[in-house]
Amino acid sequence: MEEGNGKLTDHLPPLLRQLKDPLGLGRAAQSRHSARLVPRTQTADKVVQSVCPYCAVGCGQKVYVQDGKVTQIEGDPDSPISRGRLCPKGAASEQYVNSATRAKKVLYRAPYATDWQEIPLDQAMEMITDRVIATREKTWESEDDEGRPLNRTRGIAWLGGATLDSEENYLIKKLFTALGAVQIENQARI
Amino acid sequence: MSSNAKLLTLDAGAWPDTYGEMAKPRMGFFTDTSICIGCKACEVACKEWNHVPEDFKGFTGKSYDNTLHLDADNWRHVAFIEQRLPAALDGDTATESLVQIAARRELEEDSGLDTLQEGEGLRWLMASDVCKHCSHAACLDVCPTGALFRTEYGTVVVQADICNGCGYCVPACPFGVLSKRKPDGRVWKCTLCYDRLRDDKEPACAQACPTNSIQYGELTELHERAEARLQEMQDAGQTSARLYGAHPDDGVGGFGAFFLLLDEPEVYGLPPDPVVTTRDLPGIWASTGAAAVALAVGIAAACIGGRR
Amino acid sequence: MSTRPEVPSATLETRPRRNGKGERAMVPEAEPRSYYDQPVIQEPVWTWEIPIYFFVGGMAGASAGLAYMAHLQGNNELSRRAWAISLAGIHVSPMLLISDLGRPARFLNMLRMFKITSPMSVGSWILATTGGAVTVSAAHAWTGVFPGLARSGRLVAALAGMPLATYTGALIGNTAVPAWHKARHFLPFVFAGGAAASAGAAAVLATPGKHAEPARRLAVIGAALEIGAAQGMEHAAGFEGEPYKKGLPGALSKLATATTAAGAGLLAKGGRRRSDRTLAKVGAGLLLAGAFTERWAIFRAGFKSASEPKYTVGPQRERIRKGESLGAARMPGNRPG
Amino acid sequence: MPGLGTSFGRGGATTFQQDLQNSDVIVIQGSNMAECHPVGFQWVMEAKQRGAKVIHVDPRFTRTSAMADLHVPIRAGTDIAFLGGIVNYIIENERWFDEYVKHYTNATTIVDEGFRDTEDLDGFFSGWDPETGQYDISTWSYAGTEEHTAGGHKEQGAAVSGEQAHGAHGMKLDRGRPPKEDETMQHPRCVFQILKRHYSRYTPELVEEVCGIPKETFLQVAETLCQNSGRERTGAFCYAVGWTQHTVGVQYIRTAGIIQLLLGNIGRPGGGILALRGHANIQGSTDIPTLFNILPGYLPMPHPQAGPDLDTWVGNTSPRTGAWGDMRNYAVSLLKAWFGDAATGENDFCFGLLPRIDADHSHYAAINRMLDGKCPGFFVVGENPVVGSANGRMQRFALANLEWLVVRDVQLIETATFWKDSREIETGELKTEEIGTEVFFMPAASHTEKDGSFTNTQRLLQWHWKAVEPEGDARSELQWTFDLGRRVRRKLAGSTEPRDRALLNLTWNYTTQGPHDEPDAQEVLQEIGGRHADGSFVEKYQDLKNDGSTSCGSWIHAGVYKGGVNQAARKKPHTEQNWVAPEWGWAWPANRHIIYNRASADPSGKPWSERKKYVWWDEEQQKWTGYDDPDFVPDKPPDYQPKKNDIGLDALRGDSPFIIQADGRGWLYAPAGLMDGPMPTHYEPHESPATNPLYTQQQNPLRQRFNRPENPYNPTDPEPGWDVFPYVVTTYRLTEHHTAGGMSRTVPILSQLQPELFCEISPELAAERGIEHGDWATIVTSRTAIEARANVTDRVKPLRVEGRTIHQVGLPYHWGPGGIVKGDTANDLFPLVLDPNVHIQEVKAATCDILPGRRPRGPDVLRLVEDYKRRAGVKVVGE
Repeated sequence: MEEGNGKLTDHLPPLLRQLKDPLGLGRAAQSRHSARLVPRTQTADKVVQSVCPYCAVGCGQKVYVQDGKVTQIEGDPDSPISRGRLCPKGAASEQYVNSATRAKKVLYRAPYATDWQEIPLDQAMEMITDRVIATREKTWESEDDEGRPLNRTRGIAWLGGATLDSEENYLIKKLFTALGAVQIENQARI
Repeated sequence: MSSNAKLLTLDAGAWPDTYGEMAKPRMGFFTDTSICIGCKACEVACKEWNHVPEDFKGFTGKSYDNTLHLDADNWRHVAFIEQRLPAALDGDTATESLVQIAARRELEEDSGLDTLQEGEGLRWLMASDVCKHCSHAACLDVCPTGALFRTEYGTVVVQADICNGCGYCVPACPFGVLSKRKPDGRVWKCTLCYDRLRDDKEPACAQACPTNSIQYGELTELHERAEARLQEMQDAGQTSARLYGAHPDDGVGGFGAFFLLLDEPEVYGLPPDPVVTTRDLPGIWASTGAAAVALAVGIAAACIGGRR
Repeated sequence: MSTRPEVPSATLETRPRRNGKGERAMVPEAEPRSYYDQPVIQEPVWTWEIPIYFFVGGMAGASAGLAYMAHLQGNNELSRRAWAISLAGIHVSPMLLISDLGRPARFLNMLRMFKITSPMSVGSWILATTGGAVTVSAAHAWTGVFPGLARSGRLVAALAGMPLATYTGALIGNTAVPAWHKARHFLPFVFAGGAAASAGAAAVLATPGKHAEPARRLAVIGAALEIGAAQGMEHAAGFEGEPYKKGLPGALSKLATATTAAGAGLLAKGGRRRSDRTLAKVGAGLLLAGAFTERWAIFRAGFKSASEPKYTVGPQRERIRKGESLGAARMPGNRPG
Repeated sequence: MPGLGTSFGRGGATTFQQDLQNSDVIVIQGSNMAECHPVGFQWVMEAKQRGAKVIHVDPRFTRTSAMADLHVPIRAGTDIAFLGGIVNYIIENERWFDEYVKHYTNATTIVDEGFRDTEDLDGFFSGWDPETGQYDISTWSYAGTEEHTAGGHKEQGAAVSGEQAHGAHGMKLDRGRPPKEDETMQHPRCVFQILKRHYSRYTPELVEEVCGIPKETFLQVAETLCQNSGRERTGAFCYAVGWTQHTVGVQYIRTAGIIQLLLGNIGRPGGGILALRGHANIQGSTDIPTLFNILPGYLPMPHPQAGPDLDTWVGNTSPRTGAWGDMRNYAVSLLKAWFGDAATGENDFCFGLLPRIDADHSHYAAINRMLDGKCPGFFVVGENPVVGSANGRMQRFALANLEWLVVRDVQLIETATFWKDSREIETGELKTEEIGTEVFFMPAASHTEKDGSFTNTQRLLQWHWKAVEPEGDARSELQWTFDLGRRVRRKLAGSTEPRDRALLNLTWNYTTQGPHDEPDAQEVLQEIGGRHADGSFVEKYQDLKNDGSTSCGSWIHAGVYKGGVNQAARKKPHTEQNWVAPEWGWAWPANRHIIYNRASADPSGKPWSERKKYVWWDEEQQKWTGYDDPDFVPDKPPDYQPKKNDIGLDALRGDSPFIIQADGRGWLYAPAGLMDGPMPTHYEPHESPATNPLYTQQQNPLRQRFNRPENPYNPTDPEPGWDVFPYVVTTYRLTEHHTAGGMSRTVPILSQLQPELFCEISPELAAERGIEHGDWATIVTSRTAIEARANVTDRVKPLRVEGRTIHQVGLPYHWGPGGIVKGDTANDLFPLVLDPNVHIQEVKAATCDILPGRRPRGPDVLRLVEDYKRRAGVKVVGE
């Protein structure tokens, strides 16, 4: 395309270019912007290979990034499973990650409160940590009525979605098992 | 009408002639509706890539179609048609005996081409519609500003930096593809992902299509593929299949984006015999000129007549 | 499996129309098939400015011609007034057109190219030309400035004025709107007639009677042409012409014909005798109203025609059935599909 | 899924999506594949264009049916009758793959003489204990194996699940062979004959009566399956939650397993059973579970009855033979990964520190404890139970009864906002000012904002790289969990409490990176993949030791980091490798794409046919070879015979493809591992408009019920009042939305495509109830009433069942009070009643009534439901 842009004729007004395109249906009508058009995927800062977060087909995705923002997500033609194709949900991934309604701040609702309040992330983590420790202590079961060890609490339940990474599930199972919290469940059942 | 023919060839001349060595092979779509699963990935991928705004129509009750028609905010549209079928699935074979039909069904199933639920006499047609990128495009012809033009790929594109929203292309299109976007004021339609083509990338809809119902490529090659597919289905006894827009002798000189349909075009909301309105333009200009002369004569008569 | 139970009409929505039944009827259907009755083509997006422009622009064009002829005949009273009317119309027109644009600031793009395939492009150049020429001519007629320019200006204005009055017929005739496209050969004549009638009528209203004779005759001639062409059009448009006869557009067009006829009648008998002059002015008013209403009727008929799939599909399917066209869908062996 | 686990050994799809292109027939049942897995469906279309027949068995005519050669409308909840009919057809017409069945399945095994079938006991197997409502399964065992075939199983009650009961617990077999066999399959107590008797009444006529499927249509399906199986041809089954979400869900899958074993379709190209998971990492979150009853790699969670120490536990929960024979290696390696140096041979590798389970601790059990005020704290992470779980009203009451709730998600979902926008606020049952629950909402990172791996529906781990940093307070679960762990450990540092020992011994020092102190996800994957003492990475699970010299977070993932390479992150284009594409990601186990693939060769190791060759024995090289990694000991010859006292894989013969099973065979009959029977039996759904024509026992006797006021059940035929709820209601998903909607109702483009909740009903039902297409309809159960737009369509057909017409109502369940497009929640209609093996709720078949018009507002809706309950005489225990 580029060498084309250099052409003198491209800089003439369309009316004059019509000398070579009498009906003015083709190149004479092309605007300068159109002549220089390139896809944003070509000008992206980087592209990373990813996997669709929706169903478990596991379609390959290519995520294009410009100025620290995701600008396009499309199918990865290299994937042997999806061969570059995506369903409507996968194709909407960019809107999903850039959603205007996406939550960005920690919210806290006090008991009996009628509305949210924003609190700092660190404070929230501290509060949660305290509640985990207190609830665990309060509801600990060291052994069953036959005196056999239980080492557990049923005062804390955990329910996870199946869109978490395996590495995340691993740390969660590891931590909560060590905490003695046995009521660990996920979407796989539901 | 030789003058029309001349006009049309000139029209076609916009591509490749005006691009000289910069001309590319003519690119297009072949949409094989017999393998469309109606997932609407094409609609979404298109909106994502081209930043086409949402367009809420609510629950329309028209099968699974909540988009209804192509327009400025919907450049791909998937039609859904639920049909109860008589024993014979198309009119011209309506005289078949049940035995003949059963035999044909067997043939179809073995060939793996069957997409019909004869057992229940029910079929659910799905088809992804798009701008046809006509060989003789009325929108392109009537655009006064040159916002619409034929690209080096032979496709028809609206240039947003030129369009002034005069709206002439809207009623000119025999398929009702273009419309004005409010409050933007300009008209919009499928560009066949003009920018992606510049980087040898498939248009967004074609790349997304899970079953490859939307096929992108050089038009000549797509035509061969489509003919083969049609023959395949014909041999398999699936006689309702037909190609739509694959013939250069139709009213718009053939489509750059053509289809394989399983019923008459109007069932999908498509015109059965679309004609580029400018095919009749020479005649129209003649009448216009004649009318102008008539007006002049009338004025002259009115004035000169007074002398007597 | 071939017979279907009777189902409530509610279910019909879930499958496309076919005499309300799913089966393929064996006889050609009265109602063409469609996709849930969705229109096939888009309704035009033009708003109220456009029919007004058709009227004003036509009047301006015809007035330029009238002014030129009157000038040649030394009827300066009439000529000067006709130039003024033309001037007014020729300057209102672009305002109307610009206000209809989606991006008014870009109105100059109308002259970015010259496209013979686009009546609107051609029309824009005609309007621009006429505009300039009429301005010069009118200015000279009233103030006597630049006589040299005006000499050629008058001719140009008169020549460009004629197509200015008729190209709008080509403009809408050159669309996929069935009612308009089918009427393409008549529309320019209807508009020419309307232009003549309104130009004449306007001049009659503006000009002292003894000088207004040519205008009066022009108005009558125009009215005759307008009515005749409109009748011919409605006849020739056949099925696609239905919207001209039915509904609001139909009513408007009948009203237009009546008004125009009445106006023409009054003008025809009015005139020479001083006492008839008021009648003549009433007639002129009626003619203006009629010419405007006719434009409006034709404009609305186009919308109606676009909004119903039967007007688009019916005639096309008929062409195929009659073997006049193969259509765009082909079964193997190039059989129409 | 235990349905797969107990039949073949592993709880994962036996094949991979691309392999569907090799199928000669594909039966899609309990799945709407084209709509819910459109991109995977391309492989069905590939097969179709190669001439394969595609059959879709589903209550509704869906976008999948539109592409199928044959759509078979079925009454929701009757799949076992249909599939059992196919089993019967295969046996009656002698269509089974004899050589495959004799060598590769347990058809020849002779079963304990104490065993009695449901055919003998009117709907019960032997061992039924009405007191406990459980089976004592000792009589189900192979004849001649020790009494407690199932280890501690019989006391474990509802706690045991298929995964936990992996393989036959403690089954002691010498040379991996059952003590008593009959090669001729004629012995009356051999599995084959038992199977034959069990299904003899599942005739085409019965199928027609129960499922509403015309005899001819059924025979067409059965015959098509048989025609397309054998040496030259193969067929595949695809299923999803349309099979699992029933009170007999596991047994649905078992029945398909039996069919595929009889037809010789497991372990072969174009064959198999493909479980279609609905979420990016469902498979992964079962393999490396966030589930109460298993540890990574399907190791069972310790149970008091399973023994106090490591060895007793291993002895009680694993066989000596087959891959599970080495369970101690896997367990010790896991404990080393978790407790590092603190885990030593002396202290039993900290086994004693692990918490014990002794009941059902699943989500629904926990919900009940919340309602009883016994569970004050709840974490909900990337999940929206008030929309996605059965009986949403009960879910919301539970949340309102918590002390604290932590919700992590990318959007402010209904589970986080229940205290102000739930329907119970509208009805006045809950008042915001009276809800004491403290709620923390924490924004989460999306898949583009973190490194990590998803395990897709075919056991394939695929790595996704971080593209951008999460904004604001948004964090990945990896970062959040690590941070929470650090904080808790800091606060408890120095504690001498025994209960804190596990926590303080935990290896919890991952290197962090980036602005948010993100742990390195690859480092976690390395821990999962396994290391030798010297820190080098293990190659395969056979490398794992039981002396603490290896550590491995999940034995089935052993080798995922072999050679120091992140195998899951391999992205070699498919165009540059063979069709199996072994260099794209990494499939557990050992990057095998079709598992049990030794069965793709005949007993002597030769391919069954040229057309279906996949893995075979190479005489020259004396090793197994082929297109895929052999799921077998690489150099074990086909004629290998184990020696006495061999254990583990050595104890299995050279013609035993199912190497996870104690006997190396595919299980037509499951002597252990399932709560509700060794063979699938047709039971009606918990709520049904039809009676069970086979047995007096109407429903699965072990189905898990929750009798409490919040969870009333509709009467079921033949109980009086059942006809107040005369219609079948079933839920499903649409292509345009995702599960509970958190990831789709918040996306404008998707919301536009399917903006409103609708119900799909037949024209006949619409006429019967006076409902107009496009208008509103109200669906009522004894739980609640919801409103939906009526989508009246021929795609839903009335069925003739037991001489009556049965209407079905279809409901997509994506909507809730939040998001861009809002609507009532379909799951609110359904009761809590679960499959006993996996505690999955039955939301694919219940009963309802449907009325024209919108539902009443506010408290009036309660009155409507009360009126229905009164008319139906709904009894609620505990009220």
